[in-house]
Amino acid sequence: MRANRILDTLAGQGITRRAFLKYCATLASLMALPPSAGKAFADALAKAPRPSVIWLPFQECTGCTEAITRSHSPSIEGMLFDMISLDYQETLMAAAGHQAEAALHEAIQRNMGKYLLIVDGSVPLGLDGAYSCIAGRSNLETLKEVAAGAAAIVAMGSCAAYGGLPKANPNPTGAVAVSDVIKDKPIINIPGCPPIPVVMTGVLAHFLTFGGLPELDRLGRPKAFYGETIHDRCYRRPFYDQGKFAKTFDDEGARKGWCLFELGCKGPVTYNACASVKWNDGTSWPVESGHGCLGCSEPDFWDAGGFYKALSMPARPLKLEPAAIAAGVVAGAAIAASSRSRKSAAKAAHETTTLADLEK
Amino acid sequence: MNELQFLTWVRGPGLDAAVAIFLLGTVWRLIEIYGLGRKKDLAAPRLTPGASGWHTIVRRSVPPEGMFKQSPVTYVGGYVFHIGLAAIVFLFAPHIKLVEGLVGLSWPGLPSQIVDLVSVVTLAAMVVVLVDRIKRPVKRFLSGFEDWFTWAVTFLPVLTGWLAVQHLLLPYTTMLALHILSVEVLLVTLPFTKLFHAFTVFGSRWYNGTVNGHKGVPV
Amino acid sequence: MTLPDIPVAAATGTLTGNARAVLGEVATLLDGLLRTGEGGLIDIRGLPMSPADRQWLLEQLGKGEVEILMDIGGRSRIVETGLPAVWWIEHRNEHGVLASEFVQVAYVPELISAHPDDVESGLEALRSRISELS
Amino acid sequence: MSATLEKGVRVLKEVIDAPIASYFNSCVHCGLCAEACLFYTETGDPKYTPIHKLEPLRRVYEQEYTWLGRLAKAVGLAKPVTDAELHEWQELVYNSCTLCGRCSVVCPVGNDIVYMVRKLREGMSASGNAPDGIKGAANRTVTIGSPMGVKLPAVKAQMKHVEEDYGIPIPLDAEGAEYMVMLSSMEIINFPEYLGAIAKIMRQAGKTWTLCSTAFEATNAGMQIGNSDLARVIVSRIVDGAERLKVKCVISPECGHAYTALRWEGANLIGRPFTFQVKHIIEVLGEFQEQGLLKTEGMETDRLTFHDPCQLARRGGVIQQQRRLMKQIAADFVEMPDAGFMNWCCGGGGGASAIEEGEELRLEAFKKKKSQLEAVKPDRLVTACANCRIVLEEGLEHYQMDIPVIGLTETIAEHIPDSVDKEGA
Repeated sequence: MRANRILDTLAGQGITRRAFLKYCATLASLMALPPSAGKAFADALAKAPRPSVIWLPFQECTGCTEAITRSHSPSIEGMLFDMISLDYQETLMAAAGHQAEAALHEAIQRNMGKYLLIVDGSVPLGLDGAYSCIAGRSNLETLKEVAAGAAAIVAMGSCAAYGGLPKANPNPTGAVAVSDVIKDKPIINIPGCPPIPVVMTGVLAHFLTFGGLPELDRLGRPKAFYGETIHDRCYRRPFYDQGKFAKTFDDEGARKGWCLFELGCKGPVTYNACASVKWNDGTSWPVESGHGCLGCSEPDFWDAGGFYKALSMPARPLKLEPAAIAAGVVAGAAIAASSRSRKSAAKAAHETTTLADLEK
Repeated sequence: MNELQFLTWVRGPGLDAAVAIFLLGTVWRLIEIYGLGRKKDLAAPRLTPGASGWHTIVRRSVPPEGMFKQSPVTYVGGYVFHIGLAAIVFLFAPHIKLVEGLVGLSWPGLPSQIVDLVSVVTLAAMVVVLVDRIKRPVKRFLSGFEDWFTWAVTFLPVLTGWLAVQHLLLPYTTMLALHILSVEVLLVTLPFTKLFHAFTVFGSRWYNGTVNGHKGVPV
Repeated sequence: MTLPDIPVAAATGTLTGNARAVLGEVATLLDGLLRTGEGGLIDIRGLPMSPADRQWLLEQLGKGEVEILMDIGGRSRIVETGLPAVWWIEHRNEHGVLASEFVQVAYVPELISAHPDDVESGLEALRSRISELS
Repeated sequence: MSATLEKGVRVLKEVIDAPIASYFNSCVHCGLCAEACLFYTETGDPKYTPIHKLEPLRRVYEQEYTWLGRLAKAVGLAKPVTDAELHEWQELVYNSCTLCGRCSVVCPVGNDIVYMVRKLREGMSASGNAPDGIKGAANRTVTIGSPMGVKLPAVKAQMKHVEEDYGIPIPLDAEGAEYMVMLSSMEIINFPEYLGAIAKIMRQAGKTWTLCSTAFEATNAGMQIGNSDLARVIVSRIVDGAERLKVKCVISPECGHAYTALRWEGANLIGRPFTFQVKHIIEVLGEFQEQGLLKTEGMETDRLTFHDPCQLARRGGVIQQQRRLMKQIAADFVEMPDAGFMNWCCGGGGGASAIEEGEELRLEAFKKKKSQLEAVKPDRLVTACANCRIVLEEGLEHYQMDIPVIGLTETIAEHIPDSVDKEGA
């Protein structure tokens, strides 16, 4: 697969200019860019060459890959694979064993300094990285080697972006995020468990159109998709504002589609685009299906106090209180006893005041 | 520490510690204060309807005759921000949820738009009473570090809570965490400053009402 | 069983006032179109609108004379509203799910007009066909 | 720490109790007590804010009876109470406080501020920081028997005059009488008509009564100076006298603090409940009126208003009786603004009138009374406290207001018919 113009590749697959324009308009809408950006995408992408992409899976569950490939063509996310030259992806490529390793090294050599590296999965540092090895090499070694020649890195999914489920307390493998290992390359985090496929497409489109990374937030996430909370975009938000909450998953409120805040929805603190982009070709998304947001695009979401606890509830049961009350009683009783004995002492020492005592 | 970890900390260990210190301090201070005891009043009581500690606890919430016009700002500002605080603390759905999470009690709340409005009014009233404290000679004369400090400690939870709900200034997660943190500072501070009047006001009114009620004076 | 069969659904909600704002925006764009010839595009899904808002907006805009259907990677529908030069555009994917939705203010939506490059290759194809026929 | 200061602080440690602890912890520095205090409203000086007058007491409380205060004291962060400070506070605790109790009824958190001033005076007096004027009065009360130095012979002379003027015998040491009537030395020296009025009223009501040779003086400078030991000495004389004569009820004269000392503090000073009742003369008159034992003829026709003595009304709970009595004898009775429960002090209660150096401030504070009077423009001012009466007269004279001040009891007595036969005494 030689790199050539994206539009030509698409035309070769029967995708017309109008279909492409429609795709770009939709993409711009999803990225919350001004509607006019759709045309800018189309103009730029039509001329851009297809970039080489190397995709490395580390300590992961393949859920991210599944999410993207299951939403494959003919949906717009599927066009991702038409826009890029995917030179290495273990799950998808036909090659195996030494052949696959050879393909990887060939891709690195050929596109040195220009290819895009996509990583899914966290990097285990425990036991010198022995928890996850491919071809006899630890993920850590592979990452360092491949990252060295990359133009930019996309950390795909919460594991690559933050350390993910493997990093959950007590983090037995010493899992870390890509950004904890690689410090000298631009890194885009696309967290989510799994991430929304179109975010990947949007980032690629941006990379190809504007030749750089999109605007990122403090956690390295594209603001276009992670700029607002689930809560802000949630169609159930009016119920929150009216104070109408489902109290259990099968009560009247749940049937009426009221706000799931009290059932532990993490929408208010979760930055992601689920509420507007939805899942499964725009079919539905967690809150629409009746379950609160888990907050999967936020760091350490599994250790954030329980999925079914309202955000305003304590993250863990209070433990110190009985001891505190007991200590308060003891401290109070001690000072009260001391005060009373001081008072008694003052009384015992009382000298009846006489007229003479009125003078100094 | 990222925002969510910060939030999880203030919802977890931070809350635990703050509530523990609050309870410890409250129990200790209540025993410290009321453990001092008082002498029985040996004078023959005069019984008058309406003259008792309990009556005074209620009645003292209303300005005595002629006092309102002496300092309307103190009264109006005081009413608005105390009632506002009570409404925000006890009638905002997430707060009710917190109480339910802690002790299992729950009750109906107010729509968030109303709580929102109440918050703005409360903040405004608190600013007014602060300005009054700065400008009015008696209040300024009486005020020390503790007065300014406790004002800030009370103001910040309302401000951060409102900012968080309105998504202003900082990301919601950070603002929510700051809000909870500011409440924890308030909890820790309360038993050891003049904010403790939240508890002792009842004791003080009761004592005043009882001492004077013994004389048959409904104060 | 399909999704609508599941008896869990949010109420369609009430009017938020956002649809009203869209009407104002349309008026501004129409005014611009008359004065400068340049219209504009409003991304409906980019606005926080309830289903009731959307319905209300559709009713306010009304129905015009032109309806264009395109089969390009899923069905697309371009409908002229009751207001000339105001178009309602729906893009669906191949499953028929709504992918994006716009209100466009233009004399003719640009998606409909052919691109010079395509016209050129079409002309080339026509010429070669003519030469083959002769 | 000097011996006297040490003694003062020790006395404060004795008197600090749970209410005081609760009060200090409740204060939010709202400043409303200042608005209730005539020394602040008339001078505008924030140092007269009532709660500020308690600063030394607050610090002793914190440093002695709270953990944090004791900690601060141990590490040297707490400011100790000094002799110089107590001396400076004399003006705030005595000169500018009449124990009128207005602050106590307006405090929104319910602090009984006057209760605390009374306690602080215990420490002030024990440490020698009471004003000379009250010290002198206390000295005379304890050694001679009355603050103005009145002795029994003077009383007897007064009795004789009254018996001659009114033709009614004045009983002395009549055992088993229903009422034992007390006097204040002001009444013995300045207002002798009070004794005559009592005689007429008792005769009409058909009640037995007596004076007591060992306890005729009701005022208690020990309470004013704030010293329970001295107050106890003085109140014990009355208790002994009443118990010796086996009377049912002791009548406090038209004197506010004498009533408080006897009615509310007395039993607590001697440490046991009284075996007799204590009533203010206005209360007794009120009862007579209710029972139909008080018949008057004629009405005062000029405009009268009534000044409620603080210790009688706000601090004593006698508020309606004087109004009903006024209406019985006055055709044109008007109320001043804030009259009754919220009445403003004359400015000389709680011993303040005995402090010479406080006179200027007292006259300044009198402006409040002046404005109250100007609002209703009475021809005469009626009250039921000899001390109020003196202070009012001084103030009125200073501001050149020509309003005579009279006592309620004798004004009523003037309307009691002289005929003995009808009453059948």
